[in-house]
Amino acid sequence: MKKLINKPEDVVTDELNGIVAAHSDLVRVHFDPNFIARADAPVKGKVGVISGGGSGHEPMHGGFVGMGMLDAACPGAVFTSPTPDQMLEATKAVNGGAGVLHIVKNYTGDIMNFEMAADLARAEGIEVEAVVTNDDVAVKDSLYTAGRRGVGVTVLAEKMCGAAAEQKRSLKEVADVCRKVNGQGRSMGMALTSCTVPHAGKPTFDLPEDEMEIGVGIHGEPGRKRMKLQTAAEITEMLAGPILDDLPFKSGDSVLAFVNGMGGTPLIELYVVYNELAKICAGRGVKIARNLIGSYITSLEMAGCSITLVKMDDDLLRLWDAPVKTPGLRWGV
Amino acid sequence: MKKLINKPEDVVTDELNGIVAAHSDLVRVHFDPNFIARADAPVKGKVGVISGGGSGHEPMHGGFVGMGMLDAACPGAVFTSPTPDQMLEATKAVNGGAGVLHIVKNYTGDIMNFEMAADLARAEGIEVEAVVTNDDVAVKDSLYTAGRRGVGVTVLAEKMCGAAAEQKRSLKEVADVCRKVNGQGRSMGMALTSCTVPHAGKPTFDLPEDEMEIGVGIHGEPGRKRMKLQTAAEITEMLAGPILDDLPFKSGDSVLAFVNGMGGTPLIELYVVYNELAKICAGRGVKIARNLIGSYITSLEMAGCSITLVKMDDDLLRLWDAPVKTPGLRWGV
Amino acid sequence: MPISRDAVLDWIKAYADAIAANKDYLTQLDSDIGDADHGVNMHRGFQAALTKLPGVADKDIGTILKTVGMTLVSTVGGAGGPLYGTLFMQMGAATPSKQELTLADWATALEAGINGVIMRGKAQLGDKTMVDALTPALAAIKEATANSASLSGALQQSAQAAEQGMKDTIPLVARKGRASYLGERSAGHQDPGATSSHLLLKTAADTWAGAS
Amino acid sequence: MPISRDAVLDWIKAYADAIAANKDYLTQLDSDIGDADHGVNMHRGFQAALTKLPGVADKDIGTILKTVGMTLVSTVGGAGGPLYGTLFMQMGAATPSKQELTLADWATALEAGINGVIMRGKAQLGDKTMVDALTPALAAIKEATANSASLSGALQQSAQAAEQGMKDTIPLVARKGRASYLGERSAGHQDPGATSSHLLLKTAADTWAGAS
Ligand SMILES: Nc1ncnc2c1ncn2[C@@H]1O[C@H](COP(=O)(O)OP(=O)(O)O)[C@@H](O)[C@H]1O
Ligand SMILES: Nc1ncnc2c1ncn2[C@@H]1O[C@H](COP(=O)(O)OP(=O)(O)O)[C@@H](O)[C@H]1O
Ligand SMILES: [Mg+2]
Ligand SMILES: [Mg+2]
Ligand SMILES: [Mg+2]
Ligand SMILES: [Mg+2]
Repeated sequence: MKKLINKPEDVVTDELNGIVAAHSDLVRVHFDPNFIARADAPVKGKVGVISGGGSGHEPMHGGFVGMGMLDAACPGAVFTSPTPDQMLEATKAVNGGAGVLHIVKNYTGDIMNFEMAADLARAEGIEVEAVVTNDDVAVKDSLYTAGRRGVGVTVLAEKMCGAAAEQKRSLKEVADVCRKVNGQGRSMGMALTSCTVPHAGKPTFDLPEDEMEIGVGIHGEPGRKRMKLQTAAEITEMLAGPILDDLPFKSGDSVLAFVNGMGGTPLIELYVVYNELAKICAGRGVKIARNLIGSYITSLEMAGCSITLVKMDDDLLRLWDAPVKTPGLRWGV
Repeated sequence: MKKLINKPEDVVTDELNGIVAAHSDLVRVHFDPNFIARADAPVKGKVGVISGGGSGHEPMHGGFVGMGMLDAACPGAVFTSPTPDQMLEATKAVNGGAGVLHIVKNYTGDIMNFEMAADLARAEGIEVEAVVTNDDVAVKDSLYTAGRRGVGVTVLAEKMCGAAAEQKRSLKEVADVCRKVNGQGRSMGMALTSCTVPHAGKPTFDLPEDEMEIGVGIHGEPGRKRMKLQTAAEITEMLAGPILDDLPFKSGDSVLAFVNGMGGTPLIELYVVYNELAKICAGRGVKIARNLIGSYITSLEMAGCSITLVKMDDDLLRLWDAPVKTPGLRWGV
Repeated sequence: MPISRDAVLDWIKAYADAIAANKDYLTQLDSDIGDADHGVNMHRGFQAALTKLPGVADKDIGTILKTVGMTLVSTVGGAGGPLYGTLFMQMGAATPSKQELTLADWATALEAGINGVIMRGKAQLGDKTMVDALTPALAAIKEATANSASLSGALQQSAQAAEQGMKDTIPLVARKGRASYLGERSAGHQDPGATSSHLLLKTAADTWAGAS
Repeated sequence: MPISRDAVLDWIKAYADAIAANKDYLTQLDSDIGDADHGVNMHRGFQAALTKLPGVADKDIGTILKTVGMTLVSTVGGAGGPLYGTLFMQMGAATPSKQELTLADWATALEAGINGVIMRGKAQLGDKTMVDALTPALAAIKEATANSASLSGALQQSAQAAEQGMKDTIPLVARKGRASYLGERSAGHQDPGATSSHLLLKTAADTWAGAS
């Protein structure tokens, strides 16, 4: 295992201390239970927007705490959803009197832990709404299974919900933005290599030098199928095709296109993929109105990428363009 | 070789087309000879700031073209400095009448190609100054060798020179900012893994699972020495110690601290390193006034990191804080 | 001799040891069809629970079990935290003020715990989860009770049923939890949660072998 | 029979072929002590040069060599581009209007080219660069001329001297170019630029074996 870490059991604490050292102008880190909150939380009269999940996906979620995005984020152990007490304390810390939105990625653990936290927060008199993101088209959706995973859409929803909350929209309205982004967003990912969970010490799966996994999530879990390595054009088609067909995205639609690196993929490759994606969208008459290219929702050092498309309307475009000031995403200010 | 590419010979063109597709609001890409220029170049009366180098270091330099940073960047083939005609054409394209600064990393190839370009540009009546960055303390400096490599300082110099140029400072003044940043900046890097040059098809060097290279540059070249893998604390000390001693940075100094990922290193590890760096600086009484944490000057998919420290003064702090709007670095606007 | 409070404490300690010994094994199983953390997660939770035991060692069994459950909820995270947390909290709720457990008490506690797990996780038998080990274990205890088996005999049979249930998860295609994302590719692997649940019942049978 | 213009064209084509055949070898050498691109860079440049040859095939040798040099400058990049570009441009500048080259012409051209390389790159003999192959090759030609050797014999000797110079780079610690960053670790490896320079002179000797 090759990592820039001290001890596997200290990774998350060391990282959080790094955030304290680097970003005390923007955020405040609370330890035990662990959460990262805006330096100025709670913002009076504003809906608090929080999320959380296992660590290992940086900058998500902690890197998105700040003006115009999240009010707090709860990091769990690596790839392990955080515990209810983390979300409960974060919820209390960011409640400015207008209620708190929980953005929850659809994983059994995240759902259950966030549910317990919401119950506890409501018992303390805080209004809480939870919206679950489940945008991964690699997973067959069904009432009888755990359903689709929440992946790339989460980042985009956090941005747009954060902007809506800054506008002092109500809890229901901010939650509606989240539901809309999730409802109009689809993602799919692939891996060139596995990643290594620090505690496990060895790669979660082995992938021969000429093979790749299509349809992976963000936890180093194997994907839907393994196949021979292909060109960027073919890979992009394998990801974008199912995404475009699923919603479906139609000619004339205006989209936010997000090409995401898994943590070990350099930017040059993401631009190669974006180039293919732009061609595919153009071929279907889908207009890319905005884009985001970079490693924002990662799987430790996994090499690979994911694509997310969200169908945009004027309100969403304005929310996307609104100022944001976080360690991981910043513009307009 | 596992990469998201089509053909090795098409990587740079595909990437540039990706930039066209993604960032036409910010930049314009010229092909044959290849360069990326600000959409609004030339800016009348402003010094043009350009740089260039081999590809494979993204977002440097192309990702730093835009308001407040570079006016143009010339991408060569992967790890191969660009040719004089690229820099000549870029120089002409960004010359707003106040002259053009060439920021050149100290590599034999870059120096010679930029020199030829400067000669040609001057022959066409354009005032050109070239400043060479050479901040890598891993390389023993000497009059009789190629000298130190230009690495992390280059990114920071491009930002601060770009800001100085926006203020309409003269060519000499902008060049002075570059000389100051380079003179007060030092860097050192390390690798956990090699990278693979697309054309070569296999890793430039082999590194056993329990070893690392200390003192690497940004071209996948082996470093000064190979040793057993150590903890983040030990590695950070091995990089920061020589940097701090070299200038030397003294108690009371105010610095910009830059922890850079080599392309295959996830953000969580960079924060672990930053945490160690902050402790080391605090221990020496060196105050970190600003920081930059992320993968900004990379070696394809190499895993590893580099550290850069620049001693700051009030003018440099203002230049660092000034607005910048590029695909790779953005704030204040 | 029914199961004493000290025997309950011993069981929890023995289970913490069993988890420690099987940490890498459970994580390996979770690598194959999950995210490689089940052993690490359970270990973190039960090590935390161990530190809480001295504070409740003189309390009733219900309090002890609830304390373990709450500790798991606040230290494990993932799916395992709420599920094992709920299992223990509900077992505790079903054994208020108890200083010892008869076979019937234990069956009641286990049933309450399993119902809690099913309420929380909504898994059914055959979904390839810990429920596939727990449910047969409960059925075996009930059957043993109906057949007037001894306490230790009933525990033995429930452990065996859990083991069978655990092994029966191998060919299943997962419908709940992270393994479900793999679809057909989840078949051929033993579920990590069913494995840790089997260990729980096996440890009970071993620790309480002298009970009757 | 001196070296005709067509023989010069043949030499450039043969060298482009030699580079193509040795592309991976040169890149491998550059992996060991550089950045793994020397073969690829040279190949890109000489393939580009080939496309320029038809346009100058009826021009004098000086024009042909200058055209190759300018093409290398604008297509190779890296250290190799300006260095090999300068080598050819200076060789061209030293052979204006020539339709054929005598041994003396060739020695003059080579000397001008090498001086250009040294002016540009500031490397000295023993710095572990292409200069270590070129300089002995020129010395050998001069010596052969002094000894009234035949043209083909002189070319042969210069190729051999270049080969020896190339091999002699192996134990050297690099002081110029990318390999210098490695310090002592650069010793024990053959310099890629010296290798491509040896190929250049070997191709000349082979292509012009019939000249006298
Ligand atoms: N909905 C569910 N109901 C019951 N058990 C479940 C459910 N989802 C997952 N599990 C169990 O949890 C185990 C995984 O636990 P763990 O690895 O700790 O959590 P995570 O899946 O969040 O990483 C699975 O092996 C399975 O037995
Ligand atoms: N200053 C110099 N003078 C002469 N030759 C040099 C000099 N620097 C480098 N070289 C030659 O260039 C070769 C490397 O060329 P190449 O790999 O194409 O360029 P780069 O080093 O920019 O990647 C070296 O092997 C060496 O022979
Ligand atoms: Mg997990
Ligand atoms: Mg090179
Ligand atoms: Mg797991
Ligand atoms: Mg090279």
